[in-house]
Amino acid sequence: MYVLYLILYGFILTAVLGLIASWIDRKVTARLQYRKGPPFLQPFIDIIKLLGKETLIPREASRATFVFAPVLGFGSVLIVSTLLWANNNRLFNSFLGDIIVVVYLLAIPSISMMIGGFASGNPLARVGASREMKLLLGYELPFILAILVPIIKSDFSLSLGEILSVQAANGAFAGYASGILALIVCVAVMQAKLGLVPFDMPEAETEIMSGWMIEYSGTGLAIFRLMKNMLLFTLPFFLIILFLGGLNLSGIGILYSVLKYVVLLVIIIVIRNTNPRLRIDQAMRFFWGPVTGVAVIAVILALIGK
Amino acid sequence: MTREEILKDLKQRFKEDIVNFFDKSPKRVYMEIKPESLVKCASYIFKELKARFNIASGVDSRTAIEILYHFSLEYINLLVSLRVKLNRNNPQIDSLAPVFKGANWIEREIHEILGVDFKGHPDLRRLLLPDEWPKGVYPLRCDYTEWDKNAIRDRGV
Amino acid sequence: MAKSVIPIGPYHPLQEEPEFFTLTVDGETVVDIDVNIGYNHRGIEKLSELKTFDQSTFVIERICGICSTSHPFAYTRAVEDIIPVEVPERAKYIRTTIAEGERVHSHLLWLGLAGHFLGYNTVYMWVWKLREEILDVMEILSGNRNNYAIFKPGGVRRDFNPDDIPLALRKIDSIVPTLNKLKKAIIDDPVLHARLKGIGILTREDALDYCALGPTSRASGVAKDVRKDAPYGAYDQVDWDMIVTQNGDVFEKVVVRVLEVFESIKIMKQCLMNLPPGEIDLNIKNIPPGEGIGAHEAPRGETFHYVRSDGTNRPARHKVRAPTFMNLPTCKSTVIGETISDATIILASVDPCYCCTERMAVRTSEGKRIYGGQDLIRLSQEKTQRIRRKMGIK
Amino acid sequence: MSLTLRALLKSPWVFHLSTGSCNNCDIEVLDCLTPRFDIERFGMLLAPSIKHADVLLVTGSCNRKSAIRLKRLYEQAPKPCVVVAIGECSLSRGMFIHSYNCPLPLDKIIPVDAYIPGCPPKPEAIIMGAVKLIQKLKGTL
Repeated sequence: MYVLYLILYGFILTAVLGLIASWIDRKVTARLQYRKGPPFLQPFIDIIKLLGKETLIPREASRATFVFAPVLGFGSVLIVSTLLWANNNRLFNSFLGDIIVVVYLLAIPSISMMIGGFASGNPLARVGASREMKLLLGYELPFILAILVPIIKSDFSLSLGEILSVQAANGAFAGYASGILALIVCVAVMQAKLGLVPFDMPEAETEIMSGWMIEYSGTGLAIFRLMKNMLLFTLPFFLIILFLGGLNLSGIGILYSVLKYVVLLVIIIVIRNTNPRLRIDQAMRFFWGPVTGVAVIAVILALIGK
Repeated sequence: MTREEILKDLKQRFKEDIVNFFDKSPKRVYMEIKPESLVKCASYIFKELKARFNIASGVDSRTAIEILYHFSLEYINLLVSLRVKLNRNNPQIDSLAPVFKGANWIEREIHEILGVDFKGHPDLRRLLLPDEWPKGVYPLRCDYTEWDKNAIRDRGV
Repeated sequence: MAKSVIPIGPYHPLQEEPEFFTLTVDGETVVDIDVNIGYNHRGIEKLSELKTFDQSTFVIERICGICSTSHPFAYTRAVEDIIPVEVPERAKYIRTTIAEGERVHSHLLWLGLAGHFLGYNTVYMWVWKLREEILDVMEILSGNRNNYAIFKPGGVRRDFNPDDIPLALRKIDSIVPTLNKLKKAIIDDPVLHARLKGIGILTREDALDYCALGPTSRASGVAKDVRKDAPYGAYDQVDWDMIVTQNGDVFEKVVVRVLEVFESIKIMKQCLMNLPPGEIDLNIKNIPPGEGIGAHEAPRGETFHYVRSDGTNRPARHKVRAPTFMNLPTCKSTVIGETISDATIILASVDPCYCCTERMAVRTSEGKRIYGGQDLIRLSQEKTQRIRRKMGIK
Repeated sequence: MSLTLRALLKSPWVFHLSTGSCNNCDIEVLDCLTPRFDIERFGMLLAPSIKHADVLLVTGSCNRKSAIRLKRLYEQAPKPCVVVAIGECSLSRGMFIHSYNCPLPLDKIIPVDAYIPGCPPKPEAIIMGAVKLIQKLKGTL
């Protein structure tokens, strides 16, 4: 049963939705730039093509780690998405502290990128990986602070199921001032976690030639891309569960769910297309300064019940 | 200062160094000087007359290797070219790179394509030619012939 | 923290051309830089000696695709300086129009690429969309998108078709509103301010010491422009301003280039509207022995050509000095002390054009290999065969 | 035709290599990405690293210094990988054939699958060349 869930929801549904989201991203970007954009199935074709290509492992790379890194990241995203779907669909009673598990698992894709970058033995990949590490240090603090808000709101419950049922009873947390502030913080963090402009310095293609990804080819690259595309669905999904009351997959509710997701996606795309890339020190300052400040305010507001 | 004053000043100041003075047109002046007084003349023109160093061009004229240092004086719209003639067998001259940084790269270039030795240049490495290019073959000398037997040149001019 | 060496290039998406920078970095801060060029060296100075004076124009045009009028302009002026002659008025106006059109498209090209370097792809796409319009104007006027092939010693090769001029003027006018919008969008963008202000400062003293040229030096307060200092073509007969700013950081260089686009459009429009009638070519037959120097303010700075003739129909020596040759060494004073992320945009801010610079170091930084070249080729061929079989291609 | 080959033809990622060109072809290649021509509608993307590329677009006259690099990069590209020569220079070295620094034409250094002539070829011509290459690989040309 759980295995079926893992494959059906955790992998296939998430991957398909993620790939469609990445197509929407590319298409909307193209339209913003007065271009026509890629055909609908393009992200699927890209993945299939990459799976069929030769995988080169650089001689200086540490072989096992280099191969293992994409699998690690992919696996963690798979588990996260399964957990989220399971909670969203009330498949089983969620265990206490699954929100902590999700937060930790969401850090693993970044760590897998670092491992992959450092393992490939390329100086540019090393720079990319070290930037990823700095970025991770930057955004983790405001992210956790922002996630405290729904926890506080749902009476210090550490389970996703509890958070969802509180929201089902009292309305989504985004309706409160604290919820809105925390959501804004989370959107900024999401941009960084997804590695999109203005926080794409780990893979800045014009500076360090796609950074940590530089040495990956063929299957490794395909898994990394699939992982990123799945994250493009999983991260907004996590935010929807925390702040917007989850996805309702029955009847007319499905339209409302799609709307929630598309709004978040469009915010991501618009931010990405109207900003230049920041420097890593500017990004760190941004996350530790204003973003953490807003997150702290959100937590205080949540504590006094706003 | 006007054009006449500057030219008179130059003639006066470098009386011993000038071999030949050619006032070609209102905008162009060619001054042939002795190789050993190059640094003196060039620093005077660059620093005191506030000229801009355009470039140096090296020419292999079969009898000698000439290097022309072009300076432009924008405020009177005049281009002064200092010409030095070097011995073809052992071309050597003092480097201008310590005087102003603009001369650094061009001296490296002349060094590799004409084989002129710039004494006192801080960093006389190869600039343009590939690493496997043989020593002592200078492509812009007029007696240059192809050293690479593998090169394919299969089309007429 | 240990210092490490970051290679940029030679094949790097930073620029469309190959170049190789070795950045020595301490963490993210650049402590030393070495430039290794020569990947574009084609020996044009030697080639030019093999061609006749007329044929050389075409070789010179292919020194660089972006500067494909600057080099012929300077070269033809050098040849005319040998004789010496003045070209007819109409030819001067035609030359000026083409040269300014090239400046517009070159600056827009750089602006787009600068957006691309900053990860701001929207700017890149928008600017290049605008650039297509200018290329259309050039195609209307000269018949070609890039290599206009319109210069020859003593005049120009083709005349403008009088019917095309109103069309070209209309097209130029239609660009201006979009350009204005773009100017506002770029100059007022707060994130661009944060990224570009105060980085890569080239002081006035350094600009003079390195003999920097063009927008690179004009952004540092050096008011030098060949078009004003030693007027040629129609530049003394049209009304335009030299753009000079004082700070010398990357942002000022962007500003100088954006504002120069407007000046160039002004010059183009005046030239097209006041095109004098008359001859376009002097039909120069013989070039006497002598030396000539020609200079032209290319989009990146002064292009300088020295031509020597020995009385035959071929140049005895042809020296080409492109602006990047003088501008690129300034990176020593601008890049050191900045971070790697800024290094790319600073290196790009001189608008480097290696094709020009190298007219005419393979370091094994990518690791030592155990196979010889032949072995590698064999291995790679075998692998290709295997995969081809797997994929069902014969 | 297998699935992977079909996918490859639908999503060729290009890597652009300049081996001593006059920059014009390179600009026209970049121009193909921009709004008027937009090759992304055929699924083509400009790959940031050679390891991600399926098509090498080579421009320029292969001078001595970059020819070595070119060869090494070709070895690094994951196969299957096709090579397209763009512009007169990379076809036959054009007017640089007598230059002392351009000893060999491109197809004597690495195998070339398609040639796009022109100085520079217009973006339309480059797109046409890519389409013909795909047809050739499909076997319909």
